[in-house]
Amino acid sequence: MAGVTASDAGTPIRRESRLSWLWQLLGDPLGAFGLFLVLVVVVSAAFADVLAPYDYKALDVKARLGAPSWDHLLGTDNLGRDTFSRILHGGQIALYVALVSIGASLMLGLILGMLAGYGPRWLDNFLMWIFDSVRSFPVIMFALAVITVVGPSLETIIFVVIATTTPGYARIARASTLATKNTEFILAERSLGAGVWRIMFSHLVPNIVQPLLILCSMDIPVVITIEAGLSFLGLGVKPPTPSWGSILNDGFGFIRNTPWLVVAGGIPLIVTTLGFTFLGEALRDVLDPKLKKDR
Amino acid sequence: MLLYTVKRLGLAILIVCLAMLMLLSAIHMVPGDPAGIALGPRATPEMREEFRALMGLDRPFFVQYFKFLANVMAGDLGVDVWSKRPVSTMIGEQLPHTIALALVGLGWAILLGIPMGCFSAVHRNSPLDKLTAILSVGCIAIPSFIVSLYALLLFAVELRWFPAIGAGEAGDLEDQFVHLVLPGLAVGLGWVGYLARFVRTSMLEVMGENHIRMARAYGLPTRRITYIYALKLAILPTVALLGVGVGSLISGAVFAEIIFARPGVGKMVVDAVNTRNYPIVMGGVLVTTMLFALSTLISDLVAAWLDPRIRQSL
Amino acid sequence: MPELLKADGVRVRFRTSGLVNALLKGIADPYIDAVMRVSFGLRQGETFGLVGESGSGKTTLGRAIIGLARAQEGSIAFEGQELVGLKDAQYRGVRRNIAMMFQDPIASLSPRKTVRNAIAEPFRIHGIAKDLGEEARRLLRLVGLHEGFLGAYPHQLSGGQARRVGVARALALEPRVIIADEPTAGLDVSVQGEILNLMNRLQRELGLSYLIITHNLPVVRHVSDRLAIMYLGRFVETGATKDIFAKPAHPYTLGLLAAVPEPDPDKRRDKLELEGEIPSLMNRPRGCEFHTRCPFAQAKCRETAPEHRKVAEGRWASCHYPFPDPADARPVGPAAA
Amino acid sequence: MNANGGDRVLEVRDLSVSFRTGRGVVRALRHVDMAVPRNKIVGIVGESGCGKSTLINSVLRLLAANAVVGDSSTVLFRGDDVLRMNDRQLRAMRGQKISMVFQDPMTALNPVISIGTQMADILYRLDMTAAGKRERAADMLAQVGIPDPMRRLDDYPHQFSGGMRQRICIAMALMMNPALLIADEPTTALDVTLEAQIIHLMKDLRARFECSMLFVSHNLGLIAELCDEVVVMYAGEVVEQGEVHDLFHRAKHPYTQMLLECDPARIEKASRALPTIQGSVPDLIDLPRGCIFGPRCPKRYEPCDASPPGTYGVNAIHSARCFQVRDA
Repeated sequence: MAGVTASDAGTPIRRESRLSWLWQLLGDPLGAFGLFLVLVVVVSAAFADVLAPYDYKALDVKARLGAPSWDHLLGTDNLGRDTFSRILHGGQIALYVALVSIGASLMLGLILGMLAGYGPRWLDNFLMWIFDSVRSFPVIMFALAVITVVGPSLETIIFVVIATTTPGYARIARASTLATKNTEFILAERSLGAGVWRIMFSHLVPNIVQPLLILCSMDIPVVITIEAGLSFLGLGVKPPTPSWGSILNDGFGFIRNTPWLVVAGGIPLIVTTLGFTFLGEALRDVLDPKLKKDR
Repeated sequence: MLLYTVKRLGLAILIVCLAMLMLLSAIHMVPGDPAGIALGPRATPEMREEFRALMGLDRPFFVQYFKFLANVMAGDLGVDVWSKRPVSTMIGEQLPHTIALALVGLGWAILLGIPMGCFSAVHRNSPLDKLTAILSVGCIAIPSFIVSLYALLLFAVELRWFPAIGAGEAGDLEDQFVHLVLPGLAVGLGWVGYLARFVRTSMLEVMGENHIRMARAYGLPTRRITYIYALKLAILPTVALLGVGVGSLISGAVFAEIIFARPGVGKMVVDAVNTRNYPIVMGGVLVTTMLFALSTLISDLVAAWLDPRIRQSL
Repeated sequence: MPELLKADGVRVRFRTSGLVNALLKGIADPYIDAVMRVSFGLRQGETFGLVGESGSGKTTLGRAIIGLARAQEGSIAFEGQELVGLKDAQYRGVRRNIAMMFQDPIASLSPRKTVRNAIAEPFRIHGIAKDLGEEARRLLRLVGLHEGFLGAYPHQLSGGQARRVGVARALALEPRVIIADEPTAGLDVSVQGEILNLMNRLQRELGLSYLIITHNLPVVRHVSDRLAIMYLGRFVETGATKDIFAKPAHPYTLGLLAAVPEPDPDKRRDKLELEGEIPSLMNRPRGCEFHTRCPFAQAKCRETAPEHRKVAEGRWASCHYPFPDPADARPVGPAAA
Repeated sequence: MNANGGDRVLEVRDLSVSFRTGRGVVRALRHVDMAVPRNKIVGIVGESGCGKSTLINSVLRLLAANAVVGDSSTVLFRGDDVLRMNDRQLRAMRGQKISMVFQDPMTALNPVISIGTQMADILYRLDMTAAGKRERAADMLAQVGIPDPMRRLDDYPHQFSGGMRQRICIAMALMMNPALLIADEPTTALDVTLEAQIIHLMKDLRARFECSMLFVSHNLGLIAELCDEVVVMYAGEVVEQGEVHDLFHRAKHPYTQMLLECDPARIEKASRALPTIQGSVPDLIDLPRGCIFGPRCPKRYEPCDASPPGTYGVNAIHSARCFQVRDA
């Protein structure tokens, strides 16, 4: 048939590399620095058993409250345990809590948020009411109330974190769902006869999950802070399991005479939270097209 | 505006009611004797009996709930399990310290954060903007209790610029204020960074809008464009955010009160958790939650009032 | 000729505010009528144009036909099968026969799916097992795009290319009717012609019927056989395209045609036909809803609403005083020149 | 004062603008020459990507940060080069001597500042009392057909409809009695009956305010309706310009001819086979060697592929960038 090939049909297609975002990330000094810190933390936690010079439980009363030295890089605590070894193992706890609870919050928040955004109006109102109520507790206060009832433990912390962070994810998922569900491509899908589940999982999720993933990377330091904070109050993981918070708690009592315990206990927290936050900020700048132009 | 106020107020009340329901049902959700759970293993059978009567645990749950609601409304939060003092009185003694701490923290955040954000947005991509970005992201990232601990270590223990512990002499406002500077900064630092980032982003967003281009095309002075045309719009989400800030400041206050050995609701609640004093925990959590709800309500209403699009809708 | 698609007294209402809001504001009726009891028929192989300004309800009517908006009253029948009141699952079969093209060519493609997946999507939805790659290539050829586009993402396409992909996807299930919402929106004049020619060729080859929703009068004059002019959710005039352009019966049609500027500097207008703005759907005028802007309005127009009645062979208008005869109507638009 | 400064409000000479992007340098405007004579309305017409917006942004110096303006380019506004003005001079020019009406009236007004304040702010340079400024603003609103203007000054933009907002924008543009008004597709976002009203208003105001206008549109009908002179742009170049009747009836450049042919509003008889322009707009990063329109031109012959054509005069007020005009 004559004239089948259209005039504007021949424009070459621009192809973009799928990994271009990674290069952009590494090109951002702060992003690269954040990634480096995160890698340091993750590797040291993963290989804590190999890297730790001492058993983190081993008591050595003679060497208690020792200053940093070649034997004990970061000194020892009031029971003579090696602080460096305890910090390495503390990293495992911190990352474990962060991964488990954020993974669960992400899934739960995504599902509840999509239900609120795509479902009937009453369900939306009801879910939003619950989210707002949970969010109206200051996090630490909520944690304290729960701990009073069920007692301090790792599981309690994970529960508290899931309960307090899920509404954040759900709200973002809901907002993106609301913004997406009346776009033309979703209407086009519906006009083709696609069912609710197909629209939700094949078309909504890929388009709304990105801001949630960015939020995840921003939330990891927040969760690690909550865990360490509760352990600092003596309401987190039970001794002798090391946590960065409990190391700080141990050191707090001796802050006037042997401050290095507090200093050493704080460093891994600062490194981790800075690393994840820088990485998260850089990721958001790279991935969020709305903010891209502002760079 | 009236319609909006009524709706927003109704929502705030509903939220607080639901929060109370969650709090009360917490001790019922865990299997076992609620009194035993609330008071811990150290409690004697008499004490448990007394606690049950006190909380009305023998009555049906919803009766308890509405009784509880009624009591709260009348200002009755129950009594301390151990000392038998009314919880409301105890909180009344501690609350001003916590509020003062949160306000000083918020003050730091507003005083430093908003100008920092504006500056960054105006001088976008300059070296100083990048420096502010690193500083503010750093402020957000570092946990407030680490800031408290290091601040205590540096300024109070090593440099001795500020007093280390306590709230200062009662009645001596200057002394009390001096005692607030360090904890206030520790509590507010994260929010300094957060506000700076937030203001920068919303300013940049507004600066990219069409009406700002139009104001430029009309040759209005840059200052007027930035501080009236752009800021008036960019400040709206910031104002709404400030209320949410109070919640996280209260959380931060818990640590600051313990680290700087200050009186306050946070310290009281943590002590109560350790002694399994459930009425105090519940009262403390409830009051801070209400405080949080109130602050978000106020900031939402102020933001709405500043926005003619909402203000003029009835 | 029998009508393939027949709408009769279709009414679509939307809730404007929540129940609580309505109560607080004291609104008795928190609904608006986006489409107000309209009737028309679409014949096999025909192109029917729905023309109106924004808020006229033309898009809502199109969406009601394909089941994206719910018609509260009236009937929409496809080959005798009633569509109003069908559940979503029951609608699936209908959607193989009626396809829709949306206004924004790029935004109506899922941003994270390639052209190949976008075109294969209808087959997947309806569980039609075919060689999807081969089908996608065939459909692309049909709309004049080469195979290199299969792996492209929507944001890599130009408006015209994305519009072609939209046409290919609409054609996938071999529908009988295509509803095209502003098929030339956002396209340059030179590309616009190509898309219209493509749609025209496909209509001839495949025997399609089109329902074209547009505000573009110069375009609709060339492509549609019959027209309905919409105002505030109602049909104010219906009839054959060439007749309407030659001698509008309704004052609104006249005003609409006169508002289109003519690309000839010798034919400048010195008079304005229509003043004022379209009233809000929340606040419909009494009587004839056009009387607030009608230069010919009389006492009766402010009191009673006119019916959509036959004014000539094949012509209907909602006006108490329609322009009676070709001789009386002033010539407007290029068609009459 | 410049020799031509007397009768030309705006004169663009050899304007070239490029944008540095990740993919390469986009040569958005190349050697553009055009002028707006005093008390005339000049229309710029072209399809998307032809450089209309870049041209007006250059005139107002509102270009994005990655833009590079050619060394030999000048934009003379009443004899002064806009491209070489400092910030103070620019601000003195914008709004006072040149003003602008934007495409989308829904986003062009600040939503949290009242109309009256926004209008009075434009008069900040004048030594007037606040009440005087308000009165002037109300007077302008009345001129553009806003009923009850004094009372409406305290209203906010969301309280006006789209058509009303565009009227307000026009009123703002005329507040300082500018020498040049730039209108960037001012009716694209409006319905056809409102479009007709706004065009009618602009004609009306033109008779009352002595003001030159640069009117940008992709709609040939509006250009024919309103303009005295027309500039046709294609892919960053001015391909043809001339007096409006001359250009519409005796177009010389093949692109202009085809553009006019394509317009469905100009095709007298209803037709299902509409004319089109073969091929597509060239990539502005990688330009063809010869004439920019060459690859799509049905009348192409040898000279077209070798080098880009210059601008050749058809008559005193009509010129085209085409070898056929030279060879004619």
